[in-house]
Amino acid sequence: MTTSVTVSRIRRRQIAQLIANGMRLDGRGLTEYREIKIERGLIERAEGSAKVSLGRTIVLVGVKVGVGEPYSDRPNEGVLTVNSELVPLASPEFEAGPPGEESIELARVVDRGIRESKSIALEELCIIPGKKVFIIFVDVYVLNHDGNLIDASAMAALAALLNTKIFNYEVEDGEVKIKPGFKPLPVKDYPIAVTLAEIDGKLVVDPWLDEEEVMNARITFAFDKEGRICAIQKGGSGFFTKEQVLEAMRIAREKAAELRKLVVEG
Amino acid sequence: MTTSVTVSRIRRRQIAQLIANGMRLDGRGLTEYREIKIERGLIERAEGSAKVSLGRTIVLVGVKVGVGEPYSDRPNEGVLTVNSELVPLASPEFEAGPPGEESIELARVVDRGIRESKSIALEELCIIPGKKVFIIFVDVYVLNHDGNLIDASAMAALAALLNTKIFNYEVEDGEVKIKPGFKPLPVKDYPIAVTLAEIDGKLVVDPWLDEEEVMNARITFAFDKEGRICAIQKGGSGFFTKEQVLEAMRIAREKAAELRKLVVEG
Amino acid sequence: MTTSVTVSRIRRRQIAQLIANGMRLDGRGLTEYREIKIERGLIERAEGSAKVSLGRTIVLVGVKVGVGEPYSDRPNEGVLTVNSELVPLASPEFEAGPPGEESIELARVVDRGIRESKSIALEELCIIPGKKVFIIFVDVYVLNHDGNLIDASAMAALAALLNTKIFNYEVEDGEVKIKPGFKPLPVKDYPIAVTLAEIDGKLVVDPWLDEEEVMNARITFAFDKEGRICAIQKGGSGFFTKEQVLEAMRIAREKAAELRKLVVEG
Amino acid sequence: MTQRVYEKLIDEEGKRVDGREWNELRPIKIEVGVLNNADGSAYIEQGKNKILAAVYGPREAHPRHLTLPDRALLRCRYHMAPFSVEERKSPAPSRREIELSKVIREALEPAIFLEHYPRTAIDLFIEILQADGGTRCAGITVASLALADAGIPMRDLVVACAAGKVGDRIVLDLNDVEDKEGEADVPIAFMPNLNAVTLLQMDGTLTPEEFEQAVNLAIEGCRQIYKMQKDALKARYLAIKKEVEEQ
Amino acid sequence: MTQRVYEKLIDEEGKRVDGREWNELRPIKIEVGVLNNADGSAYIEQGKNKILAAVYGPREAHPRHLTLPDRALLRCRYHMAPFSVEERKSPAPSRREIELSKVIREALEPAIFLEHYPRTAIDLFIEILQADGGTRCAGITVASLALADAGIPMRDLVVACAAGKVGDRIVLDLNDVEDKEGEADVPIAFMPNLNAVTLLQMDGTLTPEEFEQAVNLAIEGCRQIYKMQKDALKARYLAIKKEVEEQ
Amino acid sequence: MTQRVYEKLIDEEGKRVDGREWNELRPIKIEVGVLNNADGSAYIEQGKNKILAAVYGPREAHPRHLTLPDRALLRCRYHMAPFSVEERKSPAPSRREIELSKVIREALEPAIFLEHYPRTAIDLFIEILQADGGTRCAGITVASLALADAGIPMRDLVVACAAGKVGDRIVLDLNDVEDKEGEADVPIAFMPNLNAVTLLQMDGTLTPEEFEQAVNLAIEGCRQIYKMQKDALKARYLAIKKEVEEQ
Repeated sequence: MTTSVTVSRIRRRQIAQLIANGMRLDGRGLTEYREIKIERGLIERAEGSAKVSLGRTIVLVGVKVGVGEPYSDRPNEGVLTVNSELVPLASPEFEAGPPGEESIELARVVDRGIRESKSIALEELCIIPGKKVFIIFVDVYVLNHDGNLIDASAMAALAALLNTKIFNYEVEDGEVKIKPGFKPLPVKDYPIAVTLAEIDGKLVVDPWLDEEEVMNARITFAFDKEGRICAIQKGGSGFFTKEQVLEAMRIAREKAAELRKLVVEG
Repeated sequence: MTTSVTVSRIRRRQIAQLIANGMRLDGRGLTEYREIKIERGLIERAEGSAKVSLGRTIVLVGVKVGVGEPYSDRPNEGVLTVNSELVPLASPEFEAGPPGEESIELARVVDRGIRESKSIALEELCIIPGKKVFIIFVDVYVLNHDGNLIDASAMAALAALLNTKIFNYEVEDGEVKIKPGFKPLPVKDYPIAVTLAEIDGKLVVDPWLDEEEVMNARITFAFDKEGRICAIQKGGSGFFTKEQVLEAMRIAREKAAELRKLVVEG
Repeated sequence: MTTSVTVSRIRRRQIAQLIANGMRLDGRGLTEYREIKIERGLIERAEGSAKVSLGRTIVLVGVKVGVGEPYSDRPNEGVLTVNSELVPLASPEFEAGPPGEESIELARVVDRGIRESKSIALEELCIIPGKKVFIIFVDVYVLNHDGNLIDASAMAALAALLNTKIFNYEVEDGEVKIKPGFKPLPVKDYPIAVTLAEIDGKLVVDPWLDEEEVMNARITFAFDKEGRICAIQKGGSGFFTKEQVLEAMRIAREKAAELRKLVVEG
Repeated sequence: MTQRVYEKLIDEEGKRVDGREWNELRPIKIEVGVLNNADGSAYIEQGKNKILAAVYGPREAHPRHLTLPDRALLRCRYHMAPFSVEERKSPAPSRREIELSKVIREALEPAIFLEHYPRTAIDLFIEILQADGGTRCAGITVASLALADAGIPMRDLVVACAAGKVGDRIVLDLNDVEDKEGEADVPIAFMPNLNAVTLLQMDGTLTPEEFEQAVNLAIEGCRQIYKMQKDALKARYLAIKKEVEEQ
Repeated sequence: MTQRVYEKLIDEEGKRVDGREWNELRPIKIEVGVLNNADGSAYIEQGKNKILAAVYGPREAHPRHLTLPDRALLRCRYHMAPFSVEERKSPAPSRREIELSKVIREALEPAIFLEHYPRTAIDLFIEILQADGGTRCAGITVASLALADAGIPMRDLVVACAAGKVGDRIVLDLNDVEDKEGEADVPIAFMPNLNAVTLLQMDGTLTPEEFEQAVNLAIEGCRQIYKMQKDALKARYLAIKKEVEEQ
Repeated sequence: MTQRVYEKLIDEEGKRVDGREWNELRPIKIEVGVLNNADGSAYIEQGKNKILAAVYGPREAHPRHLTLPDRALLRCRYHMAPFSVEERKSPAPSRREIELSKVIREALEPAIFLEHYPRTAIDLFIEILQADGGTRCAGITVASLALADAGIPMRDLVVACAAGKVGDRIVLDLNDVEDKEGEADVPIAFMPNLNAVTLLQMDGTLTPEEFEQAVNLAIEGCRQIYKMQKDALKARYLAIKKEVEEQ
């Protein structure tokens, strides 16, 4: 225990000193992402799926489509529900059990980006108004945690939604009958999240786990395809100056456009 | 820890000795309540509310009115549900989480007084028999715990019910439509709970926290407006003699009449 | 603690040595059950009940019959649900709280025997297809744990099902009206579970608690009335050779026929 | 579902729905020492109530920081079997069961010399196998025998019985129908030697005079059951003595 | 159920649904030291928001292995009373409440000298008694006063306020209707002396330019509330002083 | 929802729904060492099953009093991803998952020299990413490789495979349709070098003769998969060797 704390202090100093000089321990530039790999449709049993590797961080997202009741205040809209599991095989820190605050925050930030950008045309997912609508379950499954779960999860969620199919149906006497064939889920916008960490006064994008342990705080901006901000989340027990916030927003906007190409155009 | 136990022993002896002589550490007589303050209607968003201070004990009760299904064995009656939360800001002893036995007992004793006195005319709260009735949620929220939560909560609940309004409605094709305006909740009786503690063979009303720590046992009597007993609860790990029980009942009946005036007439 | 471990080691050696010589500490032969007592119908409020004593192991099973919705993929069948509680008065090892893995395994093995043998004619328990069916709740209540809970529970469950009655009814306008009188639950098969433990290379039936602590592994076979296997469960952190598995199956089949007479013919 | 509805809870001759007089207890059967693993146990039938109680302890408790430096921690679980009532009960403890566990514990605590066993726990489990009104009282009566059977030193046995108001009469030991249809129910736990009321609750409404009558009647019922408790303990003692002598 | 529907969130004269100008805060009332048992406490009304905060600690924490060797553990619970919102809220913590508890804790942590109290816990409880939009911001504002009232040393008070976009205008301090019907909401927590943004979130959509305006406006709002925080602390200090002198 | 219904599980030519012979395994792909954080990990595809296993430990366990003085505590969680099955599965562990976690742990325990690591825990996580019948068997097969990859000393690899009865034939390695529509399923875990059956369960009905056939067939399947396990381990060993040499 003592040793590991000591090592971590040395490493912490090393990471911070490098960043002060515009460099990173893994050789990246300050605004450079780790290598991104996207695999689509690998869970055939799910209506949509994608696996994103961000360096050694691996996130699998599966989308299931069900039928259920709409919210009473939105009788003509489908329902989107985003859930995340920090599966204990992904990190020695993760534990089995009901989702903790970190997992809930992750799911809610991914949800916010999709919802606020109106990415899914929920109004096209109504089957019988007030009674039956499609429910889109987006399940974020973290398989290996090496930092920046938000960006990897948001990318994987978008990639999975983009290959999600919903079954054809007809309504007969108030019952939903499934018909052969599928059509794609109506995805209208492509929200992308970009996270920056503040370390020793500098901003770096896509922090890996060691940087997350060193950082003062992180901030995530999600952008829609028009370059409008559609979600923000500051995390961590430090702070940003107002000027850092605005600088982070500008960097994030640029990176979001780059990442969107990767995810959407594949 | 040791110190506090010692102090508590000295204080315990002091409290008990005074009571043996018919006096109390805070200057009250044995059958005297602490100062009672009642504020009504302070939560505008709730259909009814009241805050009761009993000395330094503070209880806030909010009443929400919803629409739901009746119990299957009472298809023509509204539903009353009393819940209590020992909010952790009220005492260093309270913890967040699902309600413990103390909280459940508190809610159930308050509930019993209201229910057994038939305080709320539940039969007037049926909207569509067997399908839709009004649900009256009484939420007891303890904000500062300085003893005798039962009496303060029962008073606050009654005061809150007395200013509860239910919305006008009409039924159209089995659907409930809300119409403008409100009418008062039909409150027919005014149950009042009075708690006595047994300390060194003497009975005292309205024990404060220090007395609760010293007492052998407590007993609560609730009375309806006719002076009939409508709920009893003995608590604590000591006992009462039969004669003490009857004496406590007589004292409680007298005090209940006094308190009722405060709560009902304001 | 130390003492008890020591004693247990001596006892362990003693139990194993005896078994190696074809004997058991409580005087039984290797394939001999403890004394079995069955009391039927002792919980009048339940639609069916039975208490089985297997030596000092006591299991009470109550069967309640309710009305509810069928599973959506089996709209014309009643529902069987088996639950087990290792009530904390049965053993110093049992704790109050939600069922643990041992309790869940017990319930699921008992369930499997009943279900796979098609013991209950679930298709006769449909009231209104897709809407209302009988639900058969089998609650296994362990009252004293002295080993081999599976066999005792399976016997008690079967005995309880055999004296379960379901009320007469008629359907009027989609509502179920109860009519006077009862008929027996349609029980078509009589699954019996037999458990063997492996201790020092030998197989013994009906292990008591001390033997369970010593055993390498246990295996349960359930048989239907035709002598076909209808459930198997290996338990414990040891293993069986393939030959032991087959030998155990043959012994179990023979014992099952004996036990079935006791339970069915009473 | 199959519950009869009674037109009158007291008939013209003053008899109750089960034929009892106003001051008559239901038939009671008590047995002490019925379970093998528990340190103490007992079983009671009172009317159609069938209740088991078992005691483990004094024993070590986890987590340790919950134990008390100057006395034993008494823990109590009142629990109903899913099949004990008309409609199947979920096994998860209800709010009612949690409240009853608390008041039953507080009804027994005054009887036990907890100070003899600091830093330990005494666990008491009451299982309602069949419920027929008055389970908390019968539960206390049988639990106090389980404690005695476990050899835990007590000031007196605690015995419990309810009185109540049914069809305008104050009656003893209400059964399920009387409890549900009657006007009031007053369960009382009592230690006869100490004139100590250790549990007192009430549902329904009563005038002060009716309440006093009910208290007196319930305590009278307690005294009768107290004798049966003692007899059951004696029977257990004789059985053990015989067992020992035969060895 | 009884919620009005507004046709326009900004009227012809540029007034908002509650009559405010675009850059106007709702009426705010703050009181420090309102609860007796807590080590520190405060109360705020902002519009119809009614929020209590209380602090216990630094104090011992269980289980011990959760404490930190080099600083205090800050724990925070943001919780809504069941009656605080239009439709009764279940008392169990929702996912929203769990997220807000986390971001509020992270908004306050940068202000506290946690390293002064290793191996202890500081517990912060925020109770929303009535909710009217912007509860997380008002909750942070009042929580930071409760911390100060508990005598916990801080780098600066944390103050919070939202700006957002409503009816195409960037406006300050959104109320419930504006929050639900408006285009975007940007809550910000700020330490004025350190130019430190300690919480920043956003719902809705904004262009970068709108976002910058919103940030500037929210921080302006924070500075105004900051003055009220200081006044409330001063009032509390004077009250205590008077109390002490009178003794 | 989109599941096909099969008229015959075995066609006129004796072929199964997916074209296999009665004694033919589904295609299997195994990879060892696929996750970075875990101490050991492996991945298997068997038919459409896609399963990950990871091992952490031997490591410290909390709470301490759960550890064992004479050996490591093996903990096992078998868990299905919500999207792994036809209808979305709630993430909370089902009774089925709890039972399978237990029998899988008991299938692996006989293989591990737990006594080498007293007072520690070995945590095994099996995640079913996609389920296609026989997940417990494939889960055991892949878990035992993850244990080996973590360097945990074992008596033998545990390998598992089911046989069953489908359309009146005893067949090997049932897929999802055969599992649901067939007459019986007999999953078996086996250590070939020790002739040790470490898991055995059965659903459905079989005569003693059919059972014996099924056991023999399943063990035959185990032996085939065992070879693939060894090959996968060897491939992992060679990859590591290469990596080390290149450094």
